[in-house]
Amino acid sequence: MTTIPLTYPLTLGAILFGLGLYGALTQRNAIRILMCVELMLNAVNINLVAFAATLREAAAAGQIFALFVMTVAAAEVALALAIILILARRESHIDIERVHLLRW
Amino acid sequence: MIQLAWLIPVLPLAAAFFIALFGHRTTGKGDRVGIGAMSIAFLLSVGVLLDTMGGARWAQHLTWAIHGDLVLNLGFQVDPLAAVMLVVVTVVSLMVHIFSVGYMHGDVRYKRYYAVLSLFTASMLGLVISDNLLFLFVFWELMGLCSYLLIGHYFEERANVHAANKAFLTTRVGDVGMFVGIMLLFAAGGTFRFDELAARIADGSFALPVLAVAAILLFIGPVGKSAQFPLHVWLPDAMAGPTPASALIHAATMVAAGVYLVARGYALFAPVPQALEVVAWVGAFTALFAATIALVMEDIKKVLAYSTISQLGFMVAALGVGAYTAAVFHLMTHAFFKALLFLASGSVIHAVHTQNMHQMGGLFKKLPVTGWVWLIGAGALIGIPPLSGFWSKEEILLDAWHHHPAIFWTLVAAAALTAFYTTRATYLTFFGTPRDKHAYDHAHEGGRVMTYPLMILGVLAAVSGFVASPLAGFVYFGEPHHASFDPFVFGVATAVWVLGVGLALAIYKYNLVSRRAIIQVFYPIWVVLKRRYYIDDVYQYVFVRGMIGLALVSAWFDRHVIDLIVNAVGWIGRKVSEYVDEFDRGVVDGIVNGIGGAFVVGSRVLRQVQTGFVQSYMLVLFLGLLAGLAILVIGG
Amino acid sequence: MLLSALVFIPLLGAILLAFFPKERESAIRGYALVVSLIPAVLVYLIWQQMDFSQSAMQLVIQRDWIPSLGISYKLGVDGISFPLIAVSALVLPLSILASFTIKHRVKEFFLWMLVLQTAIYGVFTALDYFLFFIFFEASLVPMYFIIGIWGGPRKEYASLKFFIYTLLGSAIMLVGILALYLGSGLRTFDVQVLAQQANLAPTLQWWIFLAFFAGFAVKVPIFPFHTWLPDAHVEAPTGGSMILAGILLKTGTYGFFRFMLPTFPDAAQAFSPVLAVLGIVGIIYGALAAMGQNDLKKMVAYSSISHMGYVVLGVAAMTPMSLNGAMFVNVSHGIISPLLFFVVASVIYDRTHTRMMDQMSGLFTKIPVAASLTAFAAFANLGLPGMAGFPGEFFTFVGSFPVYTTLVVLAAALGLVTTAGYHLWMMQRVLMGKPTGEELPDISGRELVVAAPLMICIVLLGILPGIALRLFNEPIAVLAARLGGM
Amino acid sequence: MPVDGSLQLILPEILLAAAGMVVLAAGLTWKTSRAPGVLALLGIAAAGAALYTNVWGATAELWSRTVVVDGFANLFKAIFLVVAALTVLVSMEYVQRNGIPAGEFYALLLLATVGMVFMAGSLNLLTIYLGLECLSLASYAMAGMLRRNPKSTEASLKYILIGAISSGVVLFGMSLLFGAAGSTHLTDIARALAGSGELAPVAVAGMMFLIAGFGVKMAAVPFHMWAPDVYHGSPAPVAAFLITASEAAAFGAALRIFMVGLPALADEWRTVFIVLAVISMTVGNITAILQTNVRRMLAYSAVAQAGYIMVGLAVASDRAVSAMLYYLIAYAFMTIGAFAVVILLGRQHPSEEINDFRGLGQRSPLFALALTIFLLSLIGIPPTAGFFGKFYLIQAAVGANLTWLAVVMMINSVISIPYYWGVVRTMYLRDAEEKAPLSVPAGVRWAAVIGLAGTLVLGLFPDAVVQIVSAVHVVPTWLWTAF
Repeated sequence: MTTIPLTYPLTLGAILFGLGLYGALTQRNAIRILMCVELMLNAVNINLVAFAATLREAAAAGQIFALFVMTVAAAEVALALAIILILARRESHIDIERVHLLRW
Repeated sequence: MIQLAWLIPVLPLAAAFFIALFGHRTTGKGDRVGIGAMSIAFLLSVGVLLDTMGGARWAQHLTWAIHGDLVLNLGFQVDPLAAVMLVVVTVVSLMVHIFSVGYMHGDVRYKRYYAVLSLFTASMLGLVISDNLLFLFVFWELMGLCSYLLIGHYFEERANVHAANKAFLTTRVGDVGMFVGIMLLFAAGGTFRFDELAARIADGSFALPVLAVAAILLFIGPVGKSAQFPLHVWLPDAMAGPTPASALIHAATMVAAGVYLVARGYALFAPVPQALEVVAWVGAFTALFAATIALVMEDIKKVLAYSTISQLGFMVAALGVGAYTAAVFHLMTHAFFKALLFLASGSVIHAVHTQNMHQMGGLFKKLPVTGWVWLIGAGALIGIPPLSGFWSKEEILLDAWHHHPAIFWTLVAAAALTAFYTTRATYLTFFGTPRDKHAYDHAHEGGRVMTYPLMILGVLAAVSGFVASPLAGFVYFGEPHHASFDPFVFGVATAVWVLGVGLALAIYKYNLVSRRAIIQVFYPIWVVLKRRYYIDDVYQYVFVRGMIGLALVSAWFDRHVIDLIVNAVGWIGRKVSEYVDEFDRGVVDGIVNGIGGAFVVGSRVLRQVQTGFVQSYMLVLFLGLLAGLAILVIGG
Repeated sequence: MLLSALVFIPLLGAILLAFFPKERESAIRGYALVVSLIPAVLVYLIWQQMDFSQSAMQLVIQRDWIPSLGISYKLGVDGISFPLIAVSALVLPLSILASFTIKHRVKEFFLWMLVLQTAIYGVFTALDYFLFFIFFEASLVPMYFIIGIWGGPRKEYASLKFFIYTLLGSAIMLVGILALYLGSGLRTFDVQVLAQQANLAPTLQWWIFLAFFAGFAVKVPIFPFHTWLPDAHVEAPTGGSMILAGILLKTGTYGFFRFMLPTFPDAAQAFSPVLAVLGIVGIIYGALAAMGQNDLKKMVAYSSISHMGYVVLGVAAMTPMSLNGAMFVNVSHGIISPLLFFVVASVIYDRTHTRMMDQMSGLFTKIPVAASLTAFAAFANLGLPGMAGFPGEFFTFVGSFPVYTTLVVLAAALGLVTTAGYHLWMMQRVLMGKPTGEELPDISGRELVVAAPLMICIVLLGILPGIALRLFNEPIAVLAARLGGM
Repeated sequence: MPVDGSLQLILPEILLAAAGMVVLAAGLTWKTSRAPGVLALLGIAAAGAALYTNVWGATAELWSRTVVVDGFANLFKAIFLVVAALTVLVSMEYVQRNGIPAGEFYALLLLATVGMVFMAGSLNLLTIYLGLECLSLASYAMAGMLRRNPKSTEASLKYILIGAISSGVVLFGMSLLFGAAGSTHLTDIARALAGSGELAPVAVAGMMFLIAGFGVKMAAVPFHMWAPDVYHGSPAPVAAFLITASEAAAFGAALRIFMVGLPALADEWRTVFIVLAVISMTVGNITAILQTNVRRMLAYSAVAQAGYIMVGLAVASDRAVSAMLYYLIAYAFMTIGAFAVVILLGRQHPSEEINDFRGLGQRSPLFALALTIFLLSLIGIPPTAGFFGKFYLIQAAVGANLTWLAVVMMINSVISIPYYWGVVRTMYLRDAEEKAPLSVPAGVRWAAVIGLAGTLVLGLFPDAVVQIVSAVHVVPTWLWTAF
């Protein structure tokens, strides 16, 4: 089966990473920012898997790495949602722009 | 006896400390202690003089300081010059001590007066017997301090304090010149001691041009201390001090110290004709200049002050023309008769409680002793034979005539003026009709304690002239040199003082020239002298252009230019220091606070960057990352 | 062993003082005085054991402290440091005695004073750069508190300025020390070893010299770095300004003699013209600024800058006589300025409650003994012969005359006259003139006890400078030889 | 000589994790009592004992080279345990007073410590990442513990968002490195990069991402923006823990990655770290000058201190690493001690403004003196540990002829005087209204005493610690022969 050149997945990863970054910087809703951050993590997964594919002997390390990243990302989302929940319950909004008590 | 020479300065020094610390407990607040110490010192110095005449010499050295391998052993020594000076200083100081008991009676700071008087004499005696420039400089400045304290004795009035400061600062300017001279001598000669310096110069290892500069610099000290032109401005103001103190300071000791220094260090001046030329001309010019101003002074002490400056000019001129013995001789005689005149004026002031001669007159009858004594002193000052002044001035004129005719004629002119103003002062004070009835009635002779010193000094002033020939053989530089009698010089000298006295008497006693004309002629000068500062427009009557014109110009010049410079220096100094202070606070401190301020401003700016919005943090994070990537990856 | 005792007894005293109850103030004062007198006894013992005819370091104690970096606990004393230690042993107890008038937070004050004493003795005896640096900086903290808590109206500004100024200088010096330590490759901080064996490249030697210069110039203080001194002196309490003027300035000049000249002879010689100019500027600028002051204490502070200018000039000329002169001015200024500060701050200020000269006059009639004490101190300060000030100035000028003739003449002409000027002007405004205001109590016994020893030393050193010269002549001669006396 | 399957070598980590679980369970029953705290302390003590008895001198690489045990790792373990213990001491009373669920708090603390230990004790990017995440997640949670206080929630929200992004960046970097070198093990990466001669741009980009990611954790400028808000908002003991422990862990991991993994790119990352160090010092110090809140001031000071520590990383010589380790130890004692006194004051003045310290010199002289010594140490004035640490660091910098960096560092410590000393000035120079001395809970007192002892001992008799620290090597010894 023909192997596609390495640069395709890498560029896809880079694009996804850029999109995630753009989303995280512009969104006002905390949950949407969280989703964009997860997008960035998945972009990294694509990179890892892409590299793993090219390496014969060390492929396993890359794939295991990707798996770990997914589990950690899940834990991270759970914790982030818990914190956003506290914010929402108290402030009845999750707009990141209005969260700037701590400054200067 | 000569081994005890070091005791002479130590006795008054000990007395000074004793009076200062325990004076108020002793009877008479310490004056007895002072007089006692001075009389012992006097006896000792007479003994030392006799030993020295017998050929004895004394020298004692101690290692004062060691610098690396250079060991400075400095010390004291007694030689003929020192022995003579010891006697002169102790005599005059003793007389002043005794006189002051009467004059200063009831003064609020009696104890301090005696303490400073003893300290003053101690430092003069110390100066006389020290054998090196360093110790001489030490005692020189100590005397400056004592003169400051004595002049500023009545320091309630601001004028007196100002006079004291002026005295100290003007002499200090002179001292700085001398200090640089000493440094130059030490740098070139490697030692402070006179004998070693003389040896160095004798064996030619001392570069003459350097010696010339050093000698002239050294001479600036005496110019300040002996009130020569242009640093003479402090002496007239120093009259603010008590009269006996002025007698001691401005007749016998302090002012003589300058002449003594030139005499002591004559080995430095002798091989350098240019230095001698400068010394001679400064002396001669001062003699004439001061004499002119003395003509128009109406305060008796101011007259004596300017007369002192003039007589010192004589001595310095004498040294300038090489008349070493004559200068020392005149110094001795001047010490006696000028101290006498000052004390006499003190007794007069004590009697009539004013210093203005125009308010005196006819006091001869009321103060017979003072009168007669004053006449002896005045005669000596004018140089009427056989009084001492004649012999010493004669010697100076003789040497001047042989070596330096131009100086001779200047000194002769000065002698004429001296005769004029002395006679004027004598007449205005003691003869003619008393102008102030009230003061005249109350005038009375001082107690025995004031009259006895006057009489002793009177005798000394009269007799000391005859010491000329033995002195010539005793105190000399190089080989003894006795000026031969010269009829021409004798003729000129006598003619000159006769002219001076005659003219003065003509104007004052027999008023050939009407007083009103004199007053009218004098009026513009009289106004100037009264206020004693700048004259708006200068004009003079043809009649008296010769003498009065000269006086006018010098009085104006003296008050207006020199004093202005001295005051200006003080004023500029103060203004500069205020600017320096502003500069220090403003600029230098400003920079420091500025830097501090810059950080605070930076802090305020950087703080604003911390907006509190998470997304701005993320943006900055990525911008940092991108910058790093850009530099590394692209920059390679 | 003697030196360790000398250095650490005040610290032990301070720790014990911490346990005193705050209320028993007189006990605290007495205790502090006794503790500060112990070093004076120790100094006497040191003096007996020392042999001043040879210039080597004596009574040396050396213990390993941080061997891995070559840092050792090394103390020693020689002709150069002994006079300064003696002056400290004299001035410190007197400054404590002079501080008996402190009323609030007494315990803390004397605590900090004792800690300061340890730092001072440490600075003068330390022979290891690291140990020296620790004592050098440790002396700042107590001084900060002494000025900061018990100072005058602008105390906070003055104390912080003093603190930061000196710390900046010493921070740069620390980098210099490290550059020396690494540049020499000798792997030791021992002062003497580095001085003899560290043959550094001239450029490196030049840079390290500059770093050291930064550190010590602030402390001396030398002209551009001096602006902290007037503020710190004016705001410090009496005891504080006595120590600041009498001793802390000397740590700066001591640095030149102990560290900079022996270790960097070539850089010192290359730098000496600049140093001489800075010295001269210090003398004249200090005098002029002092004349422009209306505040008595600030005037004395500027006069300290002027006197330190002499030391800098003496060091710059590097002839045996000028170095001796500089060292002598160190000692004489160390005695005269505490006396002057004591007189100005506690004798006059406690009575007239003002430091402005134009608000005082006629003190001679009101408080004659105190006024004559002020006059004595003023005349000593302007360098009147017969008092300690004169020999120092005289030898410095005569010593540096052949080397920097025009500069010395300029300094002599302007410096001496202006110095005399502002002292006389001060006396004219403060002591002379008509007495104004109400009756004032004359000098008290305690104040006399503080002034008397200083006055005796001033006159003694003035008449016989040989006493002090004998102490440091030998090491200075060796130093001058090493610098190849210009 | 990899030793497989020996649990004995990672006993400390196991004990710590177990203690975490036990404490969590205990927290369910004794909600507000001190029991969980005491249990946590016991757990740490046990781990410490285990570390000392059977792990201290050993060197081994376990579990197919994912975990390494060597001098460097053990030293960091010791530091983390000490800091964790001190944090527990400091927070015992704080947790009770603020109604924080004790069990969960101490459990998170222990788990965070486990995370840190793995970060420093591994040569494999994967383990380092896992340790990093474990530490971060635990600290996000801890930061938000004061549920009722809006600041704490805001702090934790900001922390988790920035943390997530930073882990994203770290991962991206690691993936690029993995791509360039073909393995996640640092030694293999080093061998791969060394062999390839010309520097693959991918590796350099990966390195930069890693620097950015760890930069966030080290709170180095420009990645530091989160630090002030988080340290200010989160509970005081958590802030103390984050400043000391988590930054130390970040530096430990960074040392491993850059010195072991990327020696080939040494010039690149050293210049980047030099730049970061200088900016961090300067920006941290300057912004701190005008702070009025003591916690925020300490936060900016942490940024500046991170700058000083980074100088060690920038010089990257053996002496620089030992200087850095020494400074980390000293820094831990100083900061924890300072926070102890801040917490003490926080009991009476919750707003923790600097001028709440007014007159502390009078009210409780001992603690005021302690805080003065901590601040002296932070500035770097002898005879404190901070001074010797900075002295050691400068010596390393001057040794690698980066003298200008040493001068910048000294000037920065002088710039830091106004704000550190401002606290001392308020304590001593300003008088307080109420005169009552502070009531001092046992835990805080012990933490302050230990902190004080640490600061003074490390300052006056540093030789013992200098020995230990210089014996430690970042690159494990048995690998030297490897390439």
